[in-house]
Amino acid sequence: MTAPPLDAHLVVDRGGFRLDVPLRVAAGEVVALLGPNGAGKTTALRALAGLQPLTAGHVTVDGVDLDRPAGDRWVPPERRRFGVVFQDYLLFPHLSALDNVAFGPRRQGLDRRAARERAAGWLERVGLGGYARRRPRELSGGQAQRVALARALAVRPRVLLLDEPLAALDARTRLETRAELHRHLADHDGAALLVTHDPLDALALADRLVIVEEGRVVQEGDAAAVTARPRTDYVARLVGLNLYRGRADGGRVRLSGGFTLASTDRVDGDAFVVFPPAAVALHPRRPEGSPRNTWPATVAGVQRHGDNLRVQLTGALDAAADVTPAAVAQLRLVPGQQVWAAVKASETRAYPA
Amino acid sequence: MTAPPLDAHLVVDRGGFRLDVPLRVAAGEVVALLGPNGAGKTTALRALAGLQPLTAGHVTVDGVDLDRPAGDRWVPPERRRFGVVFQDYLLFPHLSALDNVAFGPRRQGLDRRAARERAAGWLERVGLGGYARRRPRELSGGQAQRVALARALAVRPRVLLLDEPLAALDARTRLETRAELHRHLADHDGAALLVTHDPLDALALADRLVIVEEGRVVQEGDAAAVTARPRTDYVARLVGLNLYRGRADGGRVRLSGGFTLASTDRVDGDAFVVFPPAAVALHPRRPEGSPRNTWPATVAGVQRHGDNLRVQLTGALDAAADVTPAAVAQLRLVPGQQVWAAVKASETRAYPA
Amino acid sequence: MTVPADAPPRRRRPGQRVPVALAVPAALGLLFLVLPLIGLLARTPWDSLPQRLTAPGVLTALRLSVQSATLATLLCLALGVPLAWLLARAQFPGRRIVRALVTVPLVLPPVVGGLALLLVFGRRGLLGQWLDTTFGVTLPFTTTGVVLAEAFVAMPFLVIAVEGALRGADSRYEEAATTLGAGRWTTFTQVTLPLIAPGVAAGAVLCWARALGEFGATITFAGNYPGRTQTMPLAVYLALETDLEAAIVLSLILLTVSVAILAGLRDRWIGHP
Amino acid sequence: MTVPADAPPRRRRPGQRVPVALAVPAALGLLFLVLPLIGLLARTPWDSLPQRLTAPGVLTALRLSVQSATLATLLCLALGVPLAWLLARAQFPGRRIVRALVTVPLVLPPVVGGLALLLVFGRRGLLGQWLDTTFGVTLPFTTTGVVLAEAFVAMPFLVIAVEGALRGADSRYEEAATTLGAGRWTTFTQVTLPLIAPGVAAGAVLCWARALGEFGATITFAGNYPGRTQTMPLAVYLALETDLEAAIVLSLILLTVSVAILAGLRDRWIGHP
Amino acid sequence: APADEPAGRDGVAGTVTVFAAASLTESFRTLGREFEAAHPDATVTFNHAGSSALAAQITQGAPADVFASASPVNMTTVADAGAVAGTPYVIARNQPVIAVPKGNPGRVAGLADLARPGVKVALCAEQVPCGTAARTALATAGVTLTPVTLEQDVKGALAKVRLGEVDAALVYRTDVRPAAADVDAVEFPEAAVAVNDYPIAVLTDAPNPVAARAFVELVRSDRGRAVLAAAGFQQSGRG
Ligand SMILES: Nc1ncnc2c1ncn2[C@@H]1O[C@H](COP(=O)(O)OP(=O)(O)OP(=O)(O)O)[C@@H](O)[C@H]1O
Ligand SMILES: Nc1ncnc2c1ncn2[C@@H]1O[C@H](COP(=O)(O)OP(=O)(O)OP(=O)(O)O)[C@@H](O)[C@H]1O
Ligand SMILES: [Mg+2]
Ligand SMILES: [Mg+2]
Repeated sequence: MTAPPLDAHLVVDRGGFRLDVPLRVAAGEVVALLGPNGAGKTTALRALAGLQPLTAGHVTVDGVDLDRPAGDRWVPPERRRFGVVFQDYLLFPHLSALDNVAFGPRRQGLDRRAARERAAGWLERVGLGGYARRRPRELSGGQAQRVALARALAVRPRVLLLDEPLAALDARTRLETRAELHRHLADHDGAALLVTHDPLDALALADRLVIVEEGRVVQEGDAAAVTARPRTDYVARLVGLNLYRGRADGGRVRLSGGFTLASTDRVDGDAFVVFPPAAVALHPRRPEGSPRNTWPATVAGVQRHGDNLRVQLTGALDAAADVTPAAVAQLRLVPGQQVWAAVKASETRAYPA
Repeated sequence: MTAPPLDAHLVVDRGGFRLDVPLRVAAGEVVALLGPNGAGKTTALRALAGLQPLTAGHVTVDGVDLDRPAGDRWVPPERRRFGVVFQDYLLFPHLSALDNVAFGPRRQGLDRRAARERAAGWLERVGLGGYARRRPRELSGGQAQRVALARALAVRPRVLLLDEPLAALDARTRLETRAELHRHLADHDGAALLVTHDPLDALALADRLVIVEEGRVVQEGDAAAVTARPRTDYVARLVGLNLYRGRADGGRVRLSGGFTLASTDRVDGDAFVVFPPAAVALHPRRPEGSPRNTWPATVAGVQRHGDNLRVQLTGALDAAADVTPAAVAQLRLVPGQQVWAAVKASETRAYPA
Repeated sequence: MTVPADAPPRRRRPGQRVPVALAVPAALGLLFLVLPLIGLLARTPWDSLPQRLTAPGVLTALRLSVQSATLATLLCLALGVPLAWLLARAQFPGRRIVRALVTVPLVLPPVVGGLALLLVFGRRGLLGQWLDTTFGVTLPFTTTGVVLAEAFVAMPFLVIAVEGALRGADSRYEEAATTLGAGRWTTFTQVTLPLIAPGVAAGAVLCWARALGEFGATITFAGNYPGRTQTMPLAVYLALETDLEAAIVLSLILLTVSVAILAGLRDRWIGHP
Repeated sequence: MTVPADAPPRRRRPGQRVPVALAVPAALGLLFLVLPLIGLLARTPWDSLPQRLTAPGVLTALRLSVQSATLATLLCLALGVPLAWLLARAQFPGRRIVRALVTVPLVLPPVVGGLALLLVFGRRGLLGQWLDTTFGVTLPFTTTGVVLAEAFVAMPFLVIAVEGALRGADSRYEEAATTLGAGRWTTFTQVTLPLIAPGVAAGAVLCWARALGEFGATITFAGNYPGRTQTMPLAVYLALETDLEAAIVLSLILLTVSVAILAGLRDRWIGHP
Repeated sequence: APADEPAGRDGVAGTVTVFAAASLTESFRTLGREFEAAHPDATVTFNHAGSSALAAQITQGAPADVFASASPVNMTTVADAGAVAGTPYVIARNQPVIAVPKGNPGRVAGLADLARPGVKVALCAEQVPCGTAARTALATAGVTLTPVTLEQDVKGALAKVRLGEVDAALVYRTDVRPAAADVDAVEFPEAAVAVNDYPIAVLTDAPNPVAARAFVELVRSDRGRAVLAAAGFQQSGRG
């Protein structure tokens, strides 16, 4: 089979919002669909699953068109073999957790006993062996989400569509469920699309990231490529970098605001510059010495961030800086405080826009 | 007013599950309620809001009993002035986003215009100014969650109950909404309870953490205390530490499995020992030299974790180790691989159980 | 399950494929409801239609029918929706009995229902006597009596339909409303009612139609005075005495008017929730 | 809004406070439905009850009523639920007209409905003629005829109630079912029907009660022959001609039996979703 | 109250409310118009329904002046309740006939033919006057038969003849007349013993007894008899 399991170009018009996303997923590949709220991720999954008809474009699985408005092709959702975890679970309220999971296998022709056995296995795998007889309303949020995941996986779908399948899980369960999902996806020779807001989930599970903003793909590539060279604010935030755009002239990038950043990378023309918040040093006075990039800034806010504190700065350059609690105390970093920020040219990365 | 805004002892029996949680929240205090899935966090919030009658105990706000089965006291939810963000939002499907948010202010006696104005302000604050006229079904998951947050805040409640209010938000919106919430909570002189699975949320927003497991409080205290001395596996995972329990005799703690860990902290009797994954060094052969704790281990799994990789080890001591990608390649850390693990005694912390 | 590769893709638009197992009984059901109408139409003396339409009393009876059925429906809505709410949402002793009592007028033959109304609201009735002597109000043989008789017969339809809708509705939205400071009444009007609007609409349609077609209780309790209590079904009954065709024509007039009203209202009213 | 500190705490248990604005109309509604029953009971000749109960024919009529109403309800469920689904979920041209046609038997005076049935299924009717010559089947004057007449009159109640329930239901669960490989039929039986069970139950109750009380269409289409087509309402109407007390007693018997059946069924059937 | 209205020249004024059997609708409508023409200050209001329903209404205190019943039984019910002023008069009599579909497909010539196998017959139930009449007639003729239906009123039986659903039905002559297009009447000798009386009476609680008496007089007058006869009723001796 040479056709990729999933090849789609999703064009959907939905009351003012337009989605236009090409997607190709290779056999066994897991693609993470990332993007801010309202970017169109759920819409994309719904279009793939056949719950939202395309305006144009196509959905092709293993070379067969499932939806192609131009060619008047349409295969209904129930004949697509797509497994879907919905963002709001949509567990059948009248069925027990077990029967929710057994629903798909039953539809594949298994008898009640066999379907329930398979369902029980899946519940076990997501750590809910003891909750088989509960109704959805008697489950906690995280329990319900795992049942939804088990329900989608139990049909052994050709294409898996996971809409934030781990969002409601606690840290530990999340790790375990992620590992379980990872195992499953590794064996899976179909296509899998994972929507998530958690970069850790994306990095742990996906082979490739597709970033969608306002209905369009803004960046695409493997984790290393995307994390090294973010191209939008959203991606920069996601991977934890300060991102700026400007015109580069060798080692200097002139930003639109007028400030010029020095970098050890040499590029020419339109370029991005990034540096991590940890690379920003804060000083009470203008620092002397090596850092090539220094500017006066005002503290806009301070928040805990892991063991350190993250300071939001405004000024010539809006940036986030990670500093130790000791530094915060010493510099009296309260909102409104004036400081000097410094970043070494060697800590920045510049690349063409 | 000397009585704390919120003083409760929540005892709820719910079909096999029993919640028994004492809670006190001081004026202006934000308490994060943490715990694994199914621990009873949502149940606790529902009991506080009056949606789930207590079996025993009491809910007291500003010294007034709102629910006390023993004293036959009961104040219905609508007279409690509790603002609730539900885990599944429960936006009114027949009202626009604006009218959903205006619902509470209307009930407080504002006329339609004033209520809508206040609601519009709140929608603006959560970044949804342009979505006022949308019905809940026309909103994305993250948008709906922010409307739910705005709806709860718009009533200026005496007690705020937030059930995972940021779970569906993208990284950037999450930061902004968290900041907005932080601002709001800082001005809030009532009590606030925040349920979350995200330690960052908890650390950024809460003054105190209460950890619930299986319906009971297992640990309680400010962020520093909890992160420094976790007392259950759940908490250890949450703060990212390896945790063990055993009997201490000075600087040595004998674990139940038989292994003995050396620590520079001296305790006696039942004790916990913790060390961070980053403190674990992996070697192809038994390391010589300073590390006092060494043991042979088997790699169970490797996952990306930030810039590093997290290796799950089984053996005499189950532990997580954070190593650099270079180390993984060099040591060929694939599941099943035998390695030696080492932790310096000075990197461990021991404290009484 | 079919693998997509095996399945020849079909024409577009979801929502249009109707499974045979549903389409066939649905078509049969429709046929069963419509065939008799065709039978009637085949028998209708179309040439005499205009003069019958303009016959004196027909329009009066029609107007009276529509008015009194509408008033009865409003009365039923005002009393029946709260009753349905009580049955579905409140806990009180004897709820089972109350629910059973609500179904009484459903199974009481309408003429007996009319008789029962006479026994209570008649001039010599339990309450009627008192109403008469105290307020000088008599209900039987008045248009008000027609409305009462119709409401009595039609109310259970509304109550049961609305109660069904309430039980099917998700009560967690109501919980959310109470945490926002809405009392039970506000919750009811602002949240519950809009959520079950389709159910209430269906109940109101049933109630209105039942009231419009009501005959036995009306003629027994309110009598058959042209212009005052003679509704279309009563006129049809009298026409049947002498003139089958006239009765059919009258029925068709009633039918056309009411179906037109219902069709006009429902598509607008029920809408798409 | 009241600050808790101002509010004197009240007695426990939620769910028990019923706002006056709801309780008063609900109580009025209940009273309105129950008072006439009391009037009837006051008029009932209790001493003659035993002998009337055991009078020949009463039990037969009762059994026939319950049986035919039940069969009619089953027929309505089989045809009416798919029809309701079609109206609520499928898109097809002429849906508005179909929906309007469904309400026809609601507003047709039952006697005329019976006539219409005769015009179609009678010996010389459009279809009846063919049925007679081809299969030797005649429907009028048979128990089958009773079931048909009752089903004709009662089906719209079921269809409209179920359609209302379907429109109120969340169709996203149906979407979830299709992604799991359930076709429309399986989705319908496994997901949709269980979700709207309260609505279907309410519709079936209405349908059954309407069929049980059906008089005009039955006597017109199926006639009145004891043991074959004489249902309780027919017996009641005949008794009314000569003996008010007998009619009241018969009505009360019908009432008691059906209310008992409904009360028994509904609490079990509707349950608490 | 109508009784308080000003009296006309002859004292007949105000509203007179007549409760009359449904089968009298057409005849009484004619008579009502004539009554109003004769007494310009008076209005006649009719309440037409089944005689038994009317009887129930009257005994429950309905404000009626005159009651015209389609059978003596219901008049007796009302009289027994003390609601009748004086004695009822019989204003008309109605004779049973065999109604057959146009062309008489069952070839029914008399009562005996009704018992032939294959002939479907509709009778009225014995609780209603036409049922009693049928029973009497059949007993007199010594015919026993099994009808397919026992109708609650004549109209039901007649409708089934009109639609060809039965081959014959025992109904009244007055009923066949307006249906002449679809139905033929077969007279039979035994009908004489099964004639049904229509009594009329002024009621005790009549709000307008003067006008009530005047209306009853009109019905009983020659003019009244003529109108009733035109509708197919047989004459009755006065009293
Ligand atoms: N039925 C609808 N009508 C109009 N607009 C809609 C409708 N449903 C969604 N939208 C809009 O389409 C956009 C994309 O929504 P979608 O649910 O796909 O976002 P998402 O990427 O899944 O976001 P989230 O991360 O918040 O779940 C949003 O701006 C949303 O408001
Ligand atoms: N109606 C019910 N009947 C019986 N058990 C229930 C019911 N509702 C919840 N439970 C159980 O009570 C426990 C606590 O549930 P709760 O929703 O409070 O958990 P939680 O802490 O909010 O979890 P999560 O983080 O997954 O949302 C769970 O084990 C759940 O299965
Ligand atoms: Mg989404
Ligand atoms: Mg929860």
